[in-house]
Amino acid sequence: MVARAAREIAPGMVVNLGIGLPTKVVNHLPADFPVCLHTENGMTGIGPALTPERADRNLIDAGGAYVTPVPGSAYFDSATSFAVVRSGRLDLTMLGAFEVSQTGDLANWKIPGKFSPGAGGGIELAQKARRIAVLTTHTDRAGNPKLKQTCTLPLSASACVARIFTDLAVIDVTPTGFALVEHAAGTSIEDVTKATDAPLTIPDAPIPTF
Amino acid sequence: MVARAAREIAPGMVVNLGIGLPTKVVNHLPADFPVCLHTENGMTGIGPALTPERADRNLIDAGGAYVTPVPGSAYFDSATSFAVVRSGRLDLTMLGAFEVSQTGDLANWKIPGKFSPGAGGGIELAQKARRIAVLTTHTDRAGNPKLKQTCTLPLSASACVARIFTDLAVIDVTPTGFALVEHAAGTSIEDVTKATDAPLTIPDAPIPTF
Amino acid sequence: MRLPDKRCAIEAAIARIKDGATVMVGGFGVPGTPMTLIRALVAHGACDLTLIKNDANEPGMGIDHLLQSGQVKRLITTHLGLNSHAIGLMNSGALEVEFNAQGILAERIRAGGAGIGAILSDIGIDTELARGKQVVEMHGTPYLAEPALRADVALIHADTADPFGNLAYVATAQNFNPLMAMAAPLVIAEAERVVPLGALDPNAVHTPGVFVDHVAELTEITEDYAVVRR
Amino acid sequence: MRLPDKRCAIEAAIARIKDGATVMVGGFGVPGTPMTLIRALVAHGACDLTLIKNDANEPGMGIDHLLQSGQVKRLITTHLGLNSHAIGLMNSGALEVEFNAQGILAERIRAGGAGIGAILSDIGIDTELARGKQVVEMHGTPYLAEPALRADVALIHADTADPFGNLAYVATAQNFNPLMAMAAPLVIAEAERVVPLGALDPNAVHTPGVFVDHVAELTEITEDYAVVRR
Repeated sequence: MVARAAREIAPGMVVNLGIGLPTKVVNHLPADFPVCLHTENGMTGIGPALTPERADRNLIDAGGAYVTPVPGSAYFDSATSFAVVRSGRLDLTMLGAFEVSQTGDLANWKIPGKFSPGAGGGIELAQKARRIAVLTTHTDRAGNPKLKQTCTLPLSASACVARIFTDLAVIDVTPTGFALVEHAAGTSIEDVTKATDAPLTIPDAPIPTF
Repeated sequence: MVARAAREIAPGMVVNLGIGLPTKVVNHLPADFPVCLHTENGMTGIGPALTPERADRNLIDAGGAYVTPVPGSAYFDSATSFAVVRSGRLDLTMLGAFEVSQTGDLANWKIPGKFSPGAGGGIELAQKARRIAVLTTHTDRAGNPKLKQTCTLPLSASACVARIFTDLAVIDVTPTGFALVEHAAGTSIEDVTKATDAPLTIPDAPIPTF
Repeated sequence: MRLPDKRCAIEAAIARIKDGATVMVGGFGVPGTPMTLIRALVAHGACDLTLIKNDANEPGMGIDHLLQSGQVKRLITTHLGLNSHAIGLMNSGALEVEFNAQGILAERIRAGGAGIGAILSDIGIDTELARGKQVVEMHGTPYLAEPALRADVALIHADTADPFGNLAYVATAQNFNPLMAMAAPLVIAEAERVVPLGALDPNAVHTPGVFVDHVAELTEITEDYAVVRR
Repeated sequence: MRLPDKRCAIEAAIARIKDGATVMVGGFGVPGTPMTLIRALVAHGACDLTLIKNDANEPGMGIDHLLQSGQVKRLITTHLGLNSHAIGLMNSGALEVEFNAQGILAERIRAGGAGIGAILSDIGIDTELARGKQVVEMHGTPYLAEPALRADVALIHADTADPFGNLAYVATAQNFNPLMAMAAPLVIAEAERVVPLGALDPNAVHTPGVFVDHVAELTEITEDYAVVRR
């Protein structure tokens, strides 16, 4: 699924990869792929992550991982960093999710009573990137669907998600709800439907696998 | 009067000198005087002005004069430049004036129908510097007083002026109106009173001359 | 991963400017004014333009060429004191002018670049600059709502650029350039020098290339950029 | 004219912080966190503090020392995910926490430094972050009024400084430092290196010294600043 999500990145894009699974997308991009990776703590042009032994103590990404620059990197303050996001210069962000609704609402920052570390930069990424993709397991650890008719958790942003990449499928959020785009090799369409807690439109055409 | 105004600058101050007469104040500061001069177009640490022959084409002050840096100068954008002014980091500004009222209102940017080039940075300097001094001839070219009971021209800012330096006198704006502080050598107190279109408090104590 | 290359011929970049466009132009006096991009915009001929620029340069210089050619309908600015020609056009009604306090123009442009809707400020609240502005009370204090300014295009002059569009300015040629370079969906930068990717210290970048669409190296520093002898 | 010298011993500068003060602290994770100033504030002992910082560092690091010592009453922040100790204090009611969206915290601090009253933003307008915030309608669009944030003191970490207080940061140690360095009437900067006046390129200055009150050279880059091995 991570490799599949990497193909969502078009040449020339400015992309922010959220903490967790999305960060791994970078490992599936060709070495000379023309792309600009952005991180909230004030950098464009992120290169590969580093082990602590080789790390620069002043160079981390927003998740705290030690990273490298690429030729042409730039560093800037936190206000400028979010100016990139809010002013429409971020072409794509890939975020994790607790829940995604069939209208594209995203909940990914708070589970009342259990997990409330603060929203960090997630609200602005979800609300203002030009395209929001979600990268998540199709169900949570207890097997409950994350794709739902409506979100029950506090929202990060409403009607923001365009596409969802899971271990089972690639699903678009359309004006009429979830629509299957691809399914994982070894997973049936029925498996995907069963693991999704909302109607799933299945196109008439053959569904590719990934 | 310019030399007298220069003594208003205390060691360590951050000062903006307006276009015209105030700019000349700098010529009366000792070479090693500890002061930081600010200009609206994005510089702190202004040194002496330069002739065109020796000028750097990229280094002007807000009036368009070519200037030099001093050791420790900094350049910054126009938003940061006015952040200095509005956030209270500008200890003193000296400005020119068309009119000053006895309550400290300042009019120095517009004469309706005759002169309206725009306010530039003057409004913010007049409203937000921690101390506003005016440096002006006591009367206009036609001999009309510039110090008045009320301003007739559009204001730059209300109740902002603390002290006025003219060719005739140094005058403070106090809660009870204009008060004479010093008068020019060769100018009588009566001369000052006559050239001022508002009541002028004369202290009982001897009035120094400059 | 490598960063995209945004080098472009000036004419091709300027050709994207349409009639009726709003165009931000960097510079405060001569320093930082993109003289070559302005000349190209005159040659291109797009008209009914709204310009946003701190000042109107001086007669026969910078954006005065666009005023002379009649391409400008409206000017949002702070001070025209050095351009009697622009003041004449304003007084005759041939040019619509909106004056802003200088730091407020800077903040409105920055707000546009930062993707915020407006700032609340008390600058000019006692003056005629407050006329017609929305007043917002917050914790009992009145403020003027100063709406964010964005443009269709921003024309930028930098000292040094790299092919990704990272920009560095020198001396007082910085001024409005870094703010305007964030506040338009089409940002065109001329640079006195374009250096290879990696040759600009990432800590010395004033405008991250992520905001810039096209970058062109000047082939000549013309007399337009020279010291003015008044 | 020469620029004033603002070099100062850390203890003397920190001694100016009073009980009940609001203190901004730079840094995003370890980079840019003024570890030595924080240690000095712990030693100084001022209490009932309100801290404004992007994050709470990690347990046993940075401002967590101030949480451990009980000097902090309130924390204005964006994310505590890496500090379970801070989350524990919050959940037990021992620490009052105000969460902001990260870029909005940055803009509120910047607004404080820029001397504007508030920004109007639509960030989080559909979420619980909008609760209790003043809504301002402009041209038919609703925005949240996000008031400017200022502090009594800002604690800053820079890479290089000069005696006037001009500061330059490196890599991602920049983050909130340049914003906070404008947003308090008392700004104290620690720097890894203090170079003579004139040795910092005026074009490479990130924070003009005009905003800075005290600058101190670090005598040692302690383990506090080192790469974290989780």
